[in-house]
Amino acid sequence: MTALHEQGAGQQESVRIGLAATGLSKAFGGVRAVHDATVAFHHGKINALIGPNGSGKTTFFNCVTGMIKPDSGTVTYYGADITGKAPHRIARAGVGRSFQLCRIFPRMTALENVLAAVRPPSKTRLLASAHHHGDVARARELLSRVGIEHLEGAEARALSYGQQKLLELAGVLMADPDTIMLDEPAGGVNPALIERIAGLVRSLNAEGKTFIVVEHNMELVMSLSDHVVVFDRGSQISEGPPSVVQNDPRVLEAYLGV
Amino acid sequence: MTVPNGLRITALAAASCLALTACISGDDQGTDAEGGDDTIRIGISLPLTGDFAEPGKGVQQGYEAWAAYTNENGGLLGRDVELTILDDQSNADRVAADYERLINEDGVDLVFGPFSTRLVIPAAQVAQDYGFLFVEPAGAAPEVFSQGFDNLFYAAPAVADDHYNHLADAIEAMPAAERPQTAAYAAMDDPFAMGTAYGLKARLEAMGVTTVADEVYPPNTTDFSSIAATIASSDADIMVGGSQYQDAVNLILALQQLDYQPRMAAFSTAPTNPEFPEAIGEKTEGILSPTGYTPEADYPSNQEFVEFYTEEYGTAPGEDQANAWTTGQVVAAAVEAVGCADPEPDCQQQLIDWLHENEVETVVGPLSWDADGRPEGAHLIQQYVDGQIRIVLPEDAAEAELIVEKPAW
Amino acid sequence: MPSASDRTRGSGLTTALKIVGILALAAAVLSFPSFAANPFILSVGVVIMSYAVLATGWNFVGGFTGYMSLGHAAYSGLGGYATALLIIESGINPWLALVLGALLTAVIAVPVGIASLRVRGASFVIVSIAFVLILQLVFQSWGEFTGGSNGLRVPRPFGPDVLRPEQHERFFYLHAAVLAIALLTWWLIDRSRFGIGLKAIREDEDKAQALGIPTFNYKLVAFVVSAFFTAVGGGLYALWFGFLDPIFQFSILIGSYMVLMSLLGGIRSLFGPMLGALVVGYSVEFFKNEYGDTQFHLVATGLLLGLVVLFMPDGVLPALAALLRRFRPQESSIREVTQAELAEQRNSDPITQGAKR
Amino acid sequence: MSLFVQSLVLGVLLGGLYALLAAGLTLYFGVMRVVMIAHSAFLILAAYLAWVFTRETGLDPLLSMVGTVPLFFVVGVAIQRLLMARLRPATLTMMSVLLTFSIALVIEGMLGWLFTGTQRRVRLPYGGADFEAAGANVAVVKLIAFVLAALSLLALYLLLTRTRFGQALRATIQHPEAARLVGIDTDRTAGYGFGIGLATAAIGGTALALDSTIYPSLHWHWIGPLMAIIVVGGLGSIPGAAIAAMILGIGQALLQIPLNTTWAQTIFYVALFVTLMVRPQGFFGGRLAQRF
Repeated sequence: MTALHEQGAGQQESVRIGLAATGLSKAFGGVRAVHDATVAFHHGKINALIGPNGSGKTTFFNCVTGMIKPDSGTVTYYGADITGKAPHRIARAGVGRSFQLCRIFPRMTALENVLAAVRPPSKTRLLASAHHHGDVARARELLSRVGIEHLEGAEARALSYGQQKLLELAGVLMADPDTIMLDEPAGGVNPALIERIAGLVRSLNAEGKTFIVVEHNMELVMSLSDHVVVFDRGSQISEGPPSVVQNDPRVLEAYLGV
Repeated sequence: MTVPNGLRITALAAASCLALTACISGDDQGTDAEGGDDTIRIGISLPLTGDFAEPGKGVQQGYEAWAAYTNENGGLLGRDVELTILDDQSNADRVAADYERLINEDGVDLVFGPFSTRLVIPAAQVAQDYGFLFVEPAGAAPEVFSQGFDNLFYAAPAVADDHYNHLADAIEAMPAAERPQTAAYAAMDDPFAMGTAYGLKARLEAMGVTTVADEVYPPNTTDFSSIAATIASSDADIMVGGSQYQDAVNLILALQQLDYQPRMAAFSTAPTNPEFPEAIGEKTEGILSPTGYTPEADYPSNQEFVEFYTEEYGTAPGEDQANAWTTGQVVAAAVEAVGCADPEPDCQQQLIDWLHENEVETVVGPLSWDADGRPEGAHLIQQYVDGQIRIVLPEDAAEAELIVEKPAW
Repeated sequence: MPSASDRTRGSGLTTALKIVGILALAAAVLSFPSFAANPFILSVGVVIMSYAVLATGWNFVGGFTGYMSLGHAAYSGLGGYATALLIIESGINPWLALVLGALLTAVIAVPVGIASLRVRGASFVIVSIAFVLILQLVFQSWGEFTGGSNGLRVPRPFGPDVLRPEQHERFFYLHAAVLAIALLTWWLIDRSRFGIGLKAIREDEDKAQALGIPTFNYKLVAFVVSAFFTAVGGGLYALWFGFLDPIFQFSILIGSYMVLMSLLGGIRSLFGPMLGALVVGYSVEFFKNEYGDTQFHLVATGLLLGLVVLFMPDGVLPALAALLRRFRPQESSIREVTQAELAEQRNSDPITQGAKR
Repeated sequence: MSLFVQSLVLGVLLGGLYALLAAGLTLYFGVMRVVMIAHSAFLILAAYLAWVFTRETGLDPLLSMVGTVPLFFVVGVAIQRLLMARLRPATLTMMSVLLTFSIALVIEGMLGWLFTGTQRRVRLPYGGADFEAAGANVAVVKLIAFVLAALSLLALYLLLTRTRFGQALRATIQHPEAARLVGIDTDRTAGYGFGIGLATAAIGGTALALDSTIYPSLHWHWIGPLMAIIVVGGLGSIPGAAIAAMILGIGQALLQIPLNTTWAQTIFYVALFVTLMVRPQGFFGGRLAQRF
């Protein structure tokens, strides 16, 4: 028991913090969506962000990725202040994200969807053909990695919802982020696909990608994640390994709604 | 997927491109009656819809009355005249396209001018390029005559700047002490309206009348309260408006709302409109206005015109109708004198040359032009006297005595 | 859905077809003046070409980014006035003035773009309309410089010995050349990384930004390029028409024609706006010819625009093309089936075979 | 001095009308994120209806509101439910602009078709009447228009702050998802919001008809300043719109003393550009404006 505890403590000390927020707040009118949230996500891990409906997870995501300007507080990425920076700057700093209800470019082909995330090596290369050889090869590779390479010529809106989710993930990967934030990756997809997505996350994590996953599917969260952050009423109420969080009375209280 | 789509659109575009040529010309060949040698075809573009629609219709009536009258009286060179009138929608792009079409597509023998200064210049350009004589019933602004058109003639007694000349003469004739000392000007930002007010302004300033307010407002102005406030606070002796119709009504109402009482008030165009007294609440007494035409004028052709027109339309003709009729008279005089009416450059040039050298008797009096097509006359000055609009200046044409001190409005 | 291999296999043929199509289109356009029965038809052709240039110019921002500018008349008007004033005030060569005027307009478009593109759609639309209205006021009021409401005569680029019909012909080819350059530029952007980024913005701006696309910069560049080509179109038209008047240059109606033409033809396709220009330009003439004088053109424009927005936001022609596409595979499969059936019939119907013999 | 006072009074009277109309325009934006280009076209339509009413019956144009206000409310609800609601949310802002723009063109075209482009003005026995107050002349018609606008704004304010419907409307404006969660039928609320917005156009149009010439294309003359006002005031903010309207209305009237009418009008556009450059969310606005 002590040994185990010590091991845990040692692990904590060696933890490197990637994306982090301090005292982050955001209110809409009178509604405090995120309130004084201080959160730290671990480098190289699969982090999960959970919490009951309306606990401010998506707003938190949006604040962190620059989609919404927070009212107060700071966001750092490996120590650098990125608070209130434009979303594309945060993206270019290495943070990729998916959206809650899966956002793709509906009238572009699957291949183009992925190619849109290419960063031109320089401004002068901006006018080079989008169907650049190397880019296309990489895009196809990613499409085949998520398992939809046979659909590259189809318009994205013609894909099934699950396929769109995979496509979105391929797009995020194309930009080669270090940290990948997924907003409900398992929402609305069938169990087989959930397994496939989980497998992808695990293998990508093994290749060194840090994940931050908002998810309602507890089974998935517990099996997938290394570190869990629990949100309620706009701020963090608990954090730790899945097994610890699972038994935290505050978490139970929040979920059962006492 | 996109490839065949683009291809199809390309093909479609190519096909329609060809079809366009066929269709427009095909359609028009039908309307283009080739054997028109027994009639003289006259092409006109008028603003029958859009912002200038109202005066445009007046001009149309004048043209149609003239054509009917001419045909009843033996036509031109023994041939009937036939008008082709197109609608330019009060739009400069359209007016040019219309004349382009009248000359090339419809093959008219002569053209008459459109209405409104804003449309005259683009139209005159087309006529000039094809060597056509261009006599126009509206387009009095000085700018029209400074463009170097040698084919253009304005069929009215005076250009805008000279409209108030008789009034200026009358004021100049007063003893210096009785003259107004200060003047306020308000002009619509329109070449014609501004021309009238600034013509008088130049004369008054030359005789030492101080300008205390000088306001220019865009044609779309609807709220005149601020302009009126400036004029009222200047308390000028004479108020000069370079106006069309509704703006003058609005301005007068706004001035009334501020209780401003000038000693003299002159407005162009609006007071000659029959609806004017009712619009400003019958407080018209003493308001001055220049006019290029009066049905009462005793020029030889005028009585026939008034009679014929009244019979056709049930009312006496107004200035727009008279200017259109005058245009017809001017062109007819040239055609009869030269003896030709066809689109050949030779004939058109002879018509132009003839007008440069001769005087024409019209319903607005004898007209002659300088090299740029400016008529060399002045407008009559009318005034509301005992509730009726009467000619007060010049004295030899006066129907009533000039009221120098305007009663309160 | 064509797979990758399909595409490469078919690409040789489609490229060839495409080239043939474009050559045919070019030939049709270039031979138009010789088909035109008289100078009037030719002048209508010039107007339609001018519409095509303006609509294609509009489509650099409208088609790529999905930002619908209702006030693009501002840039055609500025192009026209800049060209005219440069010639009048400094006496430079008219063609140089045209290019400089368009560049100047593009420079003016930069702050306007910054003001209107930093935030999302609504401000852009508001500014686009406001900018036309403000320019109309300014050009009307600033009489000593712009000619104000008297209008401005534009000096002719060709000498007096070039007669009007010949002018029409020259300007027709000039417009065609500008259109070709605009289309080429559109095509280059369309296939580039920049273009794919712009299209991503059109599809979903948040998503595009989250993928790291600097959306504001991209939009601004597209907007300025659009202003440039629209200004070239406006300048060229001014040189041809020879007269500028603020109320006609900076008119909301011209801007809405650009939108209507592009939407009709399809804002996502290269030739869409041009085709829309052809349809609108032709129908304007046609209706005037057939039905004569009504004030109905505004109502018709409005109704058409409303219907397109409600029912065919991708454009009428793309909608028709999609309809055709939907029928086509069915058609071919029906044909296959019938052929198979016929073959079967032939083999299994000895009676008819016998009867035939 | 007296010119200054006079201009100030005129500015306040004008600002009141701007405030009412801008409130309507910003309301649409609040409830639906729609820039309603046709707002001022409906304004002119109402003015024409008042003019026709007076011409036909000889009664005071103010009485036409008995018919036009309910009519416009219904039309507003219908536009929202039948047209705006059909548009895809992803492209709502752009497509709604095009749609309302086309409505504006249709109204302008129909007015031109029916009544020609001639300028019209309601003839009132008290059209030129005035009284003097604090060294300034106040025109009776302008005062009536101002009082009408002020009363309508007050009614709108009370409706929004004191009624259940007002609460629902404000909740819809602030956070539609949250409003739906607490059981507000946001679609219906948005429809009514649209109706109320259009009803302000009916009142404004009648007020306008009292003391102004009307013609079909006049609405462009109004939509520019109104759009500038709602941006300066912060999109979606009704108090912001009212304050901005008052300030810019007075500014316009005062600027007319040193400048001419045309240049004075540019104050709206200058304010618009400055706002977008310096503070795109507007000077009095809430969060809505940030992203639009």
